[in-house]
Amino acid sequence: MSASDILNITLMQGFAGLSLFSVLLLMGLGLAVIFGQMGVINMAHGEFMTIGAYTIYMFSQLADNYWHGFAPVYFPLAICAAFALAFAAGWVAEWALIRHLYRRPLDTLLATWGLSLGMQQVFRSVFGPKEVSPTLPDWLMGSWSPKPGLDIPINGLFVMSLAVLMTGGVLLALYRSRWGLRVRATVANRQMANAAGIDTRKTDRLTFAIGCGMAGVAGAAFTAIGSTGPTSGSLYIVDSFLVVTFGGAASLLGTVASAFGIAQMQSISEFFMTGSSARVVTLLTIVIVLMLRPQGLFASKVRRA
Amino acid sequence: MSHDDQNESGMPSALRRKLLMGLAAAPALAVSGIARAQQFPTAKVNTTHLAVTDTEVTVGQLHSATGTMAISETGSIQAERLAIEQINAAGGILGRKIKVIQEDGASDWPTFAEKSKKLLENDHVAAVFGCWTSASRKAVLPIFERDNGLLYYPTFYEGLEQSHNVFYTGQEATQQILWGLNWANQTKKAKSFFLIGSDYIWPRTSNKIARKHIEQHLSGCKVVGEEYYPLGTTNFNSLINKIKIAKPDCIYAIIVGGSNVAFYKQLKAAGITADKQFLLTISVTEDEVLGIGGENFAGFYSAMKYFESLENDNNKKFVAAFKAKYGPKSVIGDVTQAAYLGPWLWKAAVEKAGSFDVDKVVAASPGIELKSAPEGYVKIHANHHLWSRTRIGQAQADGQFKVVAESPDLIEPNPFPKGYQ
Amino acid sequence: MSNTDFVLAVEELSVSFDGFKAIDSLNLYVDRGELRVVIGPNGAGKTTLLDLICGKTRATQGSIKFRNEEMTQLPEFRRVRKGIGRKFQTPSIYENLSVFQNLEVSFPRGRGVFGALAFRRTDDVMDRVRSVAGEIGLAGQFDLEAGLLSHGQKQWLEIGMLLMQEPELLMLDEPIAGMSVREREITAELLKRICQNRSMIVIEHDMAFVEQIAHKVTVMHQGKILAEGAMEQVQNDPRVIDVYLGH
Amino acid sequence: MDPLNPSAGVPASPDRAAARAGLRPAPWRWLTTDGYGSLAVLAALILVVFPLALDVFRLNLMGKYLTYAFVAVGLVMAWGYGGVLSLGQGVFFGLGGYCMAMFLKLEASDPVSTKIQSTPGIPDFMDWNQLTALPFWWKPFHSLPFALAAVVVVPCALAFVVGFAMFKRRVGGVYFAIITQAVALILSVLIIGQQGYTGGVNGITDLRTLLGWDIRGDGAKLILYFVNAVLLLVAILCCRQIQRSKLGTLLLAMRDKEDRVRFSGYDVAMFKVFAFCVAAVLAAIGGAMFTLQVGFMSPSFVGIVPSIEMVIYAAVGGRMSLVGAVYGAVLVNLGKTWFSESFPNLWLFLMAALFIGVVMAFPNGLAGLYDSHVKPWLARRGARSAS
Repeated sequence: MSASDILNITLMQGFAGLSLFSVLLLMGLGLAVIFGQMGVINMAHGEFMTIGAYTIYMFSQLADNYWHGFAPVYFPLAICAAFALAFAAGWVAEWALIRHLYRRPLDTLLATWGLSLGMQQVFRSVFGPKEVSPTLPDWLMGSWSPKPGLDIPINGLFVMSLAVLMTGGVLLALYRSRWGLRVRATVANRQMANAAGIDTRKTDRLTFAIGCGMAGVAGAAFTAIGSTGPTSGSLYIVDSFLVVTFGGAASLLGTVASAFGIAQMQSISEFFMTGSSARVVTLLTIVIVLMLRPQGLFASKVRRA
Repeated sequence: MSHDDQNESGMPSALRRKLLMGLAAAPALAVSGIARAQQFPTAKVNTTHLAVTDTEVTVGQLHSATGTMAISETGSIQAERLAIEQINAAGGILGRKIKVIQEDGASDWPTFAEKSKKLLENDHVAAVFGCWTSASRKAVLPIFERDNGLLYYPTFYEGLEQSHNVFYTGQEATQQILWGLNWANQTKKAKSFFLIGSDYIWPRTSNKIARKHIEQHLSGCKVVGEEYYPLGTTNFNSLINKIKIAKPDCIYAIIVGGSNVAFYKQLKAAGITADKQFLLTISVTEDEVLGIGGENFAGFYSAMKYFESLENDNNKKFVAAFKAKYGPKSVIGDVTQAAYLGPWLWKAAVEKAGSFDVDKVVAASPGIELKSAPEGYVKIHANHHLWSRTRIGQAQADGQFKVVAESPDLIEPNPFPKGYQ
Repeated sequence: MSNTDFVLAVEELSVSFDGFKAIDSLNLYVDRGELRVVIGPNGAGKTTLLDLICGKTRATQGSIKFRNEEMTQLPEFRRVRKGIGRKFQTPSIYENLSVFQNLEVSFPRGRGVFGALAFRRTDDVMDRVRSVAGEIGLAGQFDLEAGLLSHGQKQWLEIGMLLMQEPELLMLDEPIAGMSVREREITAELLKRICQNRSMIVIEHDMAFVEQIAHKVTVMHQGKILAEGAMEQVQNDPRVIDVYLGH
Repeated sequence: MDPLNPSAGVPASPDRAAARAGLRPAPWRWLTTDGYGSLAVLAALILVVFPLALDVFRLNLMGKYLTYAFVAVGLVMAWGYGGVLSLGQGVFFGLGGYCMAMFLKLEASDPVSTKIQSTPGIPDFMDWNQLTALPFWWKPFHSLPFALAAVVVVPCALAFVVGFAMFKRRVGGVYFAIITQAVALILSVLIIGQQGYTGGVNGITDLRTLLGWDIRGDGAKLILYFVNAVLLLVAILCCRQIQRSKLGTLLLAMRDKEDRVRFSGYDVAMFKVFAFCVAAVLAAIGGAMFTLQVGFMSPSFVGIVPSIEMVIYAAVGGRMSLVGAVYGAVLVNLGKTWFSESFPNLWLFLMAALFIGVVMAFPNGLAGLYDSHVKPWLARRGARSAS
């Protein structure tokens, strides 16, 4: 095997790590906002992602059946729609369910699990039990080959840029916007925030909905690399939680860091051992680290009240 | 027979129209049915307390309607329904209409066990058409053997099994694998193979057989890689890079479920497309292509005994009936067809035995032929598997397969292949 | 580190939260049988000091010697077993348990898992509960659910729970906060009585009350000790006046 | 907080009931959700009524549900009393079940009945995976005493390690839940991946005899059912003793004011570890009994989904009530079976409604309803009869 081959493989493997990183990050972000900022465990996170995926499917159906010129361009639109739909669903869920359960995190966990079961059945009734495949625009499914033997998946690049965009967006929103201010205030001290005239209930709802919306975007993006079916969400939920907890629920940077760490661990070990054992090694490492640093990598150290 | 029955029944539309016009035909059928029922008194055809009356025989259907496996098992449910309705429309079995009790295995092996117990010990069904994964079959097998039930199992599987109480209407591993590999070697000049699979018994056993065959029976061929990923894995970039290093002539893939979709999408995105790379799989039927997307799988090859696009009259009838019942968009994969065979094989055996008693049906089964099988012609082997042909289909962008090769004659089922274990 | 016969010897103690020094190289010595009152403006670090002594917060540096034994590395429950009792600012009792159970649970026997399993309600337990209940004036309310007690009674109950453990050193954080005048007097009497055979550290703002009970007063400011000594002497200390009135 | 309306926190009322009960028995005491009366009712139900009312098939099904009841009872101890919610009870159920299954499998794969294998005398799935000898760690499972000991010890040890590491570092609540989940995931991936040693996805199937006694026959099923039922009642009694002990009071106290307990000289972490271990052992016993009655063990119990479903049993029954937990486990599974038989496509909705409803409307489950409605009525009756 020639030197250039080795270089190519190294590059592509590095890219593999990066794209897994961005996948995990996309999964985690929405949850990081909900779980990290509000301390709510949303077990239905995966299903909100599925909403996004099915949104893409519906758009692609439109494109196929009614408006063929639409096909190459519908994807970005569909992603916005995915955010909107998931956001709406999240809004409703918060109003109907979550808001009654703050201060009872473990119960929220059970309730949202129930929610996820219900949503799965809804998907099944609406879209049928079989998997569907949105016809994706060709520009998304190809690969970019700067030199022979080196192929960079475009969908990987796409997911990556989306991840960067969303992370940036969230950071900006959290630290530069009124909403972010309200959220952080509410997180820091609910009573105070209330006293300061912040409508914390509304903030909660908005936060939750935004988190779900981001899940929707992630799900939409994953149609480019994964499957779309009633139970697709269940493929993601655990990883999402591990990313968030591993990073330290409180901090977004933690989420980024842990997504990166896990991704590298996974893809490197995958390269040197078989997939199954790689999976186990990664999970074990995560659990052990969590046992040593229960609050995650980036726990902020404050006086225990 | 009532009006709706006919509409329900998936008979070719021409035939149905005829029946609809002259309802006379229906009573005629029914009458002859009753006549035959008297010809086979219940006391004679059912000496083992099965759920058989003078006018009805009850069978069970046990698949996953919910859970992750529903994706795959729905096709089988539909095909078995179709077959049973057609049988009923044609007068039933020994003059008795088939009544179906459907149970949901919910993609959960223990539930399969529970439901099979219920069907056998509670409902005393004469036969069960069901299961899809090996795990669910393994879970119910002891129950069928204890209660001496009768199971028709539709999925191609790893073999290494043969039960008095089970008929395997799909292919066992060697039937599906060996001829396909020979073809890959002779026609496609493949010398180096990269074996990949989801991490459970069927892919592992199948790859084991494949490896043995490649290394011992195909001259100058070698396996350059063998990899397994947990069920539900959605990221295959590392694997794809390993494949790029190994540069195999042939990727031999046995990945299932959601992973399947992820794998082929990422394969395409990594620049490994049919025009550059030869890939042969035994785990992708028309059903899976639905999820993967025809454009992402186009050009790759599948080794199956059945493809929806098969050119023969049986299949034309079958496909027409299926689509008439389940809509023009519905697709038919290998397992769906195999599931469709179940009720017909059972009917043939019962009529040959002149009894519903399991032991008699089992005894009568070996040698039974089905000339009307969509896949062509099948025959039950003494080892409860089917003689069948193996075909190679090349996937088209529209999600259909173009049959490019077909084994010259029926391949004998060999669930315990010597030298391959 | 000095070898002392003090009950409590705190030396060069510091703790910082993300850079902010809540306690800054502080020294404090408490005698046997002494009732020490710690005063100081809010944020002076009084509560943090108690937290450090009982182990709720870990010291960044310095030493805490209790009966000449280093405490800084011990987990909370060990320090308690050594004889350090601590009452929190807000009454912290088991609202859902009866007064009796609140006291019984605090009885220093069967503290291990299996000890607790084997624990039986023997006479000595009953006697102790009765006597303590009498001490804190709740003898009549054994079966009452603690959550239903008045604020003052809750405070007393918590003190009682500490007495059950017969601590060598008893630390009270604002024991009379939110009490009526009458209740304050009773509490003062109670404290005087129970400090007969033990040392106590009390954080308090109410000067009248402090005057009633204090043997010695320590004034804290910005994590340091500003002044220490008898009440009137401290009251006339210009720095203290400055701290209290200056801003 | 208003002293007249203490802690609006979820399981307040049963606490108080239990707490008061600890001292002054009320006239209707015998029928409270945790009184001996309710236990007697339960015993009568599962020892007399069910066996008389149900045919062997249904009874065997009921036996299966009762094995889940072990898990639910364990969760009452860990979650209801200990305040630690484990989403990994499937792990312990599975470990218990597998320890039992390994013994039975070895007995089932004697050289004679496995003679068609290329290596007779080892479990069939090992043979399929080209194992030519029994792995060393399987060998001890030839002995029943060892297997039985393992059923209890292995899960308990794992629970101790995990619990100790977590609780000593004050990890609780959500983090603990998620970590137990990760453990569940790891174990299922391991079992499925290492199929040569574990049977993989299929699990360990086709178990036949226990020391030569065919466990598949109707008679055996009947006996196993009663063994299971009695074990369950004993387990409940033990847990009741724990609750009645000072340890039980402390657990309640911890859920109210953990720091107070800590500063009364108790090592809070160890108490939580204990509660967690109890839950683990109970789950394991349930798993072992499951293997015996159903005749196989598979990784589909170890995963996350079943583990969470097990929590709902306890939630439905009432997270504070041992007896309630049993009803919870039985009812949820009955509902599941019935619904999936009658409306295959609706039962997911039912489960969803169950999860949400129980959490939102009846946080204390059936026991809560009983306490708030039936008991006061009994109380009035009791009072009237007294006067």
